[in-house]
Amino acid sequence: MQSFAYAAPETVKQALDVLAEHQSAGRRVQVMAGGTDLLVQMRTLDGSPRTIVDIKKLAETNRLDVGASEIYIGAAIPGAELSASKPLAVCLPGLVEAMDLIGSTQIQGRASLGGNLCNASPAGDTIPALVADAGVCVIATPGGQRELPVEQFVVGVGKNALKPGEFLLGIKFKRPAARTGDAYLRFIPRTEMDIAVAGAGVSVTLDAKGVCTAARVAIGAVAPTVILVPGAAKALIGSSLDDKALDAAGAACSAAASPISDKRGTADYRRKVVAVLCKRATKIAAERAKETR
Amino acid sequence: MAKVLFADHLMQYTAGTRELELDGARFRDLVAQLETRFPGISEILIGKVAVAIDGDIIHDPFLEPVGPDSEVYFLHRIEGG
Amino acid sequence: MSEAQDFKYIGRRVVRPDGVDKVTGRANFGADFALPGMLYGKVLRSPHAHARVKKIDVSAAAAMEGVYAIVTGADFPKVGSEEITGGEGAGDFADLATNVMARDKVVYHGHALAAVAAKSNAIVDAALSAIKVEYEVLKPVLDLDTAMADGAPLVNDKLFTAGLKEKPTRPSNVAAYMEFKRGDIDKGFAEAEVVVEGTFRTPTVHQGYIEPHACVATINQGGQATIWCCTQGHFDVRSMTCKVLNLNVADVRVIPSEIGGGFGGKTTIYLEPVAVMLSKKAGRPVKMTMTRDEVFRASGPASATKCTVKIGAKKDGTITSMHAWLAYEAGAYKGSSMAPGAMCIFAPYNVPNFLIQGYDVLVNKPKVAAYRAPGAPQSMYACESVLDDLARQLKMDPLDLRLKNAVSEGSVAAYGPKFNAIGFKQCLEAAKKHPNYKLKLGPNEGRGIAAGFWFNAGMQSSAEVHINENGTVTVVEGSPDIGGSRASMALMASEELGVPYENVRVLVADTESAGYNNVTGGSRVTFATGMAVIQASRDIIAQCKQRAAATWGIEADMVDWKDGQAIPKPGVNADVKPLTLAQIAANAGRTGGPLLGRASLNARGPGPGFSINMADVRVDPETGKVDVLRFTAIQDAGRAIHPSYVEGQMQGGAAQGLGWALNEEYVYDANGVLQNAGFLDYRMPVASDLPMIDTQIIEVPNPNHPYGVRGVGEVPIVAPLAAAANAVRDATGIRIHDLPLSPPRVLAALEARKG
Amino acid sequence: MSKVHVETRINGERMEFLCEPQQSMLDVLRDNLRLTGTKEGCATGDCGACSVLLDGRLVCSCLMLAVESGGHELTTIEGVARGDELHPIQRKFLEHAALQCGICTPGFIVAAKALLDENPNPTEEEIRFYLAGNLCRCTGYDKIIRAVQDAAKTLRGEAA
Repeated sequence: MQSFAYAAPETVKQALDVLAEHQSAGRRVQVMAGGTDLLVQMRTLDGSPRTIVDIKKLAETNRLDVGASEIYIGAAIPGAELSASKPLAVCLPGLVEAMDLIGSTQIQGRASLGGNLCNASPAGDTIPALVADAGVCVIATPGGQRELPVEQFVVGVGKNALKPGEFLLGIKFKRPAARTGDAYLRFIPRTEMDIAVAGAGVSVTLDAKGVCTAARVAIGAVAPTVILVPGAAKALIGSSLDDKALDAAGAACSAAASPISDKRGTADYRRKVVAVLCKRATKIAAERAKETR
Repeated sequence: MAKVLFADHLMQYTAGTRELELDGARFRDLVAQLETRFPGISEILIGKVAVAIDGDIIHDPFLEPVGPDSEVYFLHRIEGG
Repeated sequence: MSEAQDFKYIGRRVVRPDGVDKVTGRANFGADFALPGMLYGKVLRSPHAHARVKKIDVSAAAAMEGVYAIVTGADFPKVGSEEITGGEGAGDFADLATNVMARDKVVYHGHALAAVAAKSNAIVDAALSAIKVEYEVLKPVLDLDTAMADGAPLVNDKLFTAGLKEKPTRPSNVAAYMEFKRGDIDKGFAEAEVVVEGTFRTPTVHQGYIEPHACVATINQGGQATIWCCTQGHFDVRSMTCKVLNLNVADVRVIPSEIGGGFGGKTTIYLEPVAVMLSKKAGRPVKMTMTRDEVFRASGPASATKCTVKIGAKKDGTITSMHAWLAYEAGAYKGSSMAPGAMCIFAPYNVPNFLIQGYDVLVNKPKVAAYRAPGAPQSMYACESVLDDLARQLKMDPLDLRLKNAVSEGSVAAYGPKFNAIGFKQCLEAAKKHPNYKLKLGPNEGRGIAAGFWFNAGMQSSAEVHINENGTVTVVEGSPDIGGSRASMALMASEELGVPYENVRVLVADTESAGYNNVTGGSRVTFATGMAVIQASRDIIAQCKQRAAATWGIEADMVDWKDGQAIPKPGVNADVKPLTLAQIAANAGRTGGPLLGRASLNARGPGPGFSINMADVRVDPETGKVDVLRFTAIQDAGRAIHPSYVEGQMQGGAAQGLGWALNEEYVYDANGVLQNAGFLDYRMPVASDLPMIDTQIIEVPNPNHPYGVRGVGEVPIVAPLAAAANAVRDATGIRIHDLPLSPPRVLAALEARKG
Repeated sequence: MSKVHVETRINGERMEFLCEPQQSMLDVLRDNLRLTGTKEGCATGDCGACSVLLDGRLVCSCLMLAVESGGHELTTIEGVARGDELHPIQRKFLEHAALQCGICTPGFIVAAKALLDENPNPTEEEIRFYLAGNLCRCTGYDKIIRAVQDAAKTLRGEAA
C-alpha cells in the first residue's frame, strides 16, 4: 500500500519526472503550491496517502515579470507577494484585489494564484478576474510547454484541463492597452473570511471620449464554473457606461447565471447580486481606465 | 406568618394552591408543614427547585431563617451559562 | 452596603495574575497536557440524524497494528433515569449517558457510537474508518413545527409530555409544558387601545468557544482515575463522569486546565467518560481532543426557537396585557432552556395581566447545552421586537415606553418574587442621556434599542486564604478562571486584608485540593466565589487580631485591623506598635501555627442584572447586507471589581449577540446532516465586522454582596438580537421576524415590499 | 510510515525533528516539539489560533506541512518575548485586558507583531482587516484593537 511522501524538485524537469514516475507506477501524486486548499482537503475530504510534489522551489513558478508587452505571474507566488508588487498593481489592480480577497492575512502568506486556479472552485476569487483580464495558462508538459486561455482551463467543479503528468507554471497576460482598467468584486455576508456567494470580474477599455471600446465580464459562484459573459460585454461596448448600459450588463450576468441554493446563499439571491456586482465592478474598472494612459 | 407562594408549574404538587401562610423560623420548618399538607412535596421542594426568600433567590435552601412577614416563593431552578 | 464605600483596590484596572503566562504561550489549556505512554483517542460519529444501530463490527479495526482499545455502548454501564438537578437544560443522567455513547439508537448527526485509542492520530483515523456499522435509517424530526404536529415521527417513543393538566395518553416530542400567569389576559387585551403581535424564529446557534473540548484520562486497576480537562466545572465533570461510568466519587480526581472559552457549553461532559473507558481497556493514559467539526456536530448548541408574543397597551403606553407562546428545541434529549426563557421574557416590566406558555421539544439535533443567559436571548428577542413595534404605533420613544412600564425595587417580577435593589430604570435613563442616542443617522441607516435581563446565580462556593511566611497571600479556590476572575479574587482579598494586589496570588485548584464549587456559570463567580474569598479573608483578620492580642497580652476584642496591620484599640494603655500581616505571619509559629483562612457558602441573592443596548446599522438596499456602525451597551454591574473585565463581558456579549442576529445559524439538509460544521461557514463576527463597542457601567449595588457585586457575564448577550433587529426595522421600514438577518433574507424582504 | 528528517530554526534556535510527510507544522510544534503555545482552534485555517511567522511572514501553521519548514526560520509565540522582557504587544494586551479566556491570544499577538513589523502606524480599519483571520469569541475585539494601537504607539517611540 502506498504511503505518504513529499518531494520538492528544484527544476521543472525533476518535477515532470516525479509526476511521470508515479503516473507509470499508478501511484497517487498531487502537485502543491501554497497548500492552503490541499491541506484542508486532505484533512476534511480525502486523507488517503499520496506523494505531494511541492513546486515552490522552481524558478518558473516564482517568476513575476511585468514587461512592456507581457505580464507573467508564476503559479506558486503567494498573495502577499503579489499584493506587494507596485508594477502589477498598476497594470492589473483588479486581479491583485481578487487574489487579496482570498482568506486571511495568514492565508495570503501561502495561497497562490496558480493554486486558486487549479483548485477550480466555482467560487475561486481569482478566476473571474483572470478571465476578465484574458489570462493565458502556461502549462509544463512532458513534451515541453503548452498554453491555454484561462476560461478553457477550468472544465468543471474542482476539475481543470491539466492532463496527468502536467502542472501549471504560471499565467501570462498581454499588457493592458491604454485607458484600460479592471476590477473584481465578490459578495460575502461578512467583511472577510468567507467564500464568495457571487463574484464579478470586469475589464474595460475606453476611448478618449470615455466610450467603451472593449470589455470582458466574467462571473463566479453562479455556475459550475466561472463563466465569461459576452452579452454583458456587448452591453457595455459602444456605451459611455451609463446606467442603462450597466443595467443591461447586469441583466446579462443574471441571465447567464445558473446558480444553486446552498449554505452560502439561495439561487435567487445569487442571480440578483451578481448583477449588482457586475455594475459596481464596471464602475470601478471604468474609473481606473480613465486614470491609466 | 410567612407568606408562601408557588410558581404555576409547581401548583400541580399543591393541589392547585398558589399561596398560603405558614409559621416557622427556618425554611425547613415551612417544608415540614407543607409535607403534612401535601405528602411527598418535600422531595420536590428540597433539591429540585429554587426558592426566593424576600426576593433573594437561593439554591438548596434548608436552614435559611424566615421572618414573620417574609415572602417565600418556590420557583424553577436557574443555573445559567 | 452604601454607595459611598471607598475602596483602595476594588475598581482598579490591574494586570491579571495569570496574564503573563497567557501572552507568552505558557498557560496550559485542555489540549496542551500530555503524559508518557499516552495514547490518542477519537470517537466514531453517526452520519445519520436518526437511525437504529443494528450491528457494529470492530474486528478489522481491533486487528490493526497500534490500536490499543475500542469501546462501544456495550462497554458502558446502564444508567437509570435521574434528574440532573443543575439548572435549566440539565436533563437526565440516563440521557447524559446515552449522549456520551449511543446504545441501540443514534439520534443526531454526530452522535457518538464507538471510540478508538491508538498510538497515533493517523492510526486512530485508519481504525475508525475500518469500523463497520449497520444502520436502519429512521425519519428524522428537524424542526419545531414538524415535531409538534400530530402524528409526527417520534425522537423518543417512550417520552410523555410533563406539566400538562391532564395526563397524556400518547408519547410525544413535547417533553414538557410550563405556564406562568397573572391576572386575566383577555380582560387585559380588552382594556388595551393598541395591540401588537408577532411570531419570531431563531436558529440553532453555537457558543463558538475557540478551544475544542479536550481531556486526558488515566485509570488504574483499582478503579482510581485522574482526568485533566478544560471545563467550567471540574466538580461537575467528576459527579457526571462517576454517574455515567458508575465510579466512586472518592476515586476520581479532576484537574481543570485553563479553559479556552465555554459560555455555558463546557458545563457538561462529552469526552471524559469515553477517555476513562478507553484508558481502562488500554491500560494507558488516553488523550481525546475534538476537531472543530466535532464541536459543531456533537457538543451542545443553543435552542432554535419559535416565539409568539402579543402585547396590549393604553395610548399613554401603559401595558395592560402580555401573552407569550414559546417553543424551544431541546435537541434529541429533553431539557432545553425554555423555562428560564419563559421566566425572564416579561421580567423587566410591570404588567397586571400576562400568560406565558412554554414547550420543551425534542428534535434530531445535538442535545442543547447552556449558552450565556440560557433561553433569554431567544424569548426576549421576540418581546423586545414587539415592544419596538408597539412604540412605533404609539408614536412613542422606545425608551420612554420601557420607562413607563419598567420594574424597580419592590416590583413583583413576572417570574414571581419581589425585586430588591435593581438598576433597570437607571440603565434606561442613562440611555436617554447617552450622546450616541442623539447622533443623526444617514440614508439606509437605522437605530434600534432593546432591554436585557438575567437572574444571575449564587450557589455553592468555597475558598481558602493562605498567608505565606512573608505576609504575601495565596488564595485557593475552585472556580475555573474563564475571563479574568483570578484578578477579581485577588482584588477582593487585597481589599479585605489591606495588602498590595501584587502580593496576592490565586490558585484554581483541582477536586482534591479545593473545597466544592459549583460551575463557573450563571455569572456567579465574582459574586459567590468572591464572597467566599472575602469571608476567608475576614477569617484571617480575626485570627490576626488574636495573634496580635496574644503577642501584646491583651484581649482580642481590643484589637482593630486597618490597612493591613493589627492596631490596638484606643484606650489600650500598653504602648504597643502595630503589627503588619508580614510580622504576624513571621511569628505565626510562635502564636499558634500557620495562618489559614477558610470559608464555604451557598450564596443567597445574586441580584438580577439589567441592560439597555443601542445598535446603529446601515443596510445595503441592493444586497441586503447589514453593517453595524455603532453599538452601545449600558448595564448594571452592581459594583465593578475590575472595570476592564466588566466592559470586556459587555463587549464580548454584544459581539456574540450580533453574530446571532446577523449571520450565525446551523444549516441542515433534509436528512438532518449539518452542512456548515466549521468556522468558514458558521459565520461568527471577525474583527473587521465590528465597530468599537461603547460601554457604560451602571452601579446599583447588590445588597447581598459586601461590595455590591452582581453578576455581569450573561446579561450582555440578551439585548443585542432585538437591538440589531429593531435597527434594521428602523433602517428599512420592514419588520423581519426570523433570525439571522442574513443578506438573502433581508434582500428578499426588501424585494417583497417592492412587489 | 517512513519519517522525514527536518532541520529548521525555531525562535532563533537550530532544531531537528522527525515527522511524517503529511504532518502539519502545527502538529509537529505541539506534539513532537511540545511547543504548545501555538493553539489549534480549527485546523482548517479559519481561526488564526495557530499563527506563526515563517521567515517573518504570517502563516497558519495548520496549513503548512512540517517538512516545508526545512531550511526556513519559524517564530512562534514562545519566541515573541525579548528574553526576560515581554514584547510591547504582550505588555499592552495585559494592560488593556485584551484577553479573557486567552486561547486566541498567542495567535493574535503573533499576527499583531507581523502587522506592526510591516506597518508601524496602521489605522483602526487596517488593524481590523489584518487581524480578521484571528477569531476571538470573548472580547468583541474592542480591547484587542486598542492594545495593538497602543503597542504601535510605544513601538514608534511615542509616549503611550
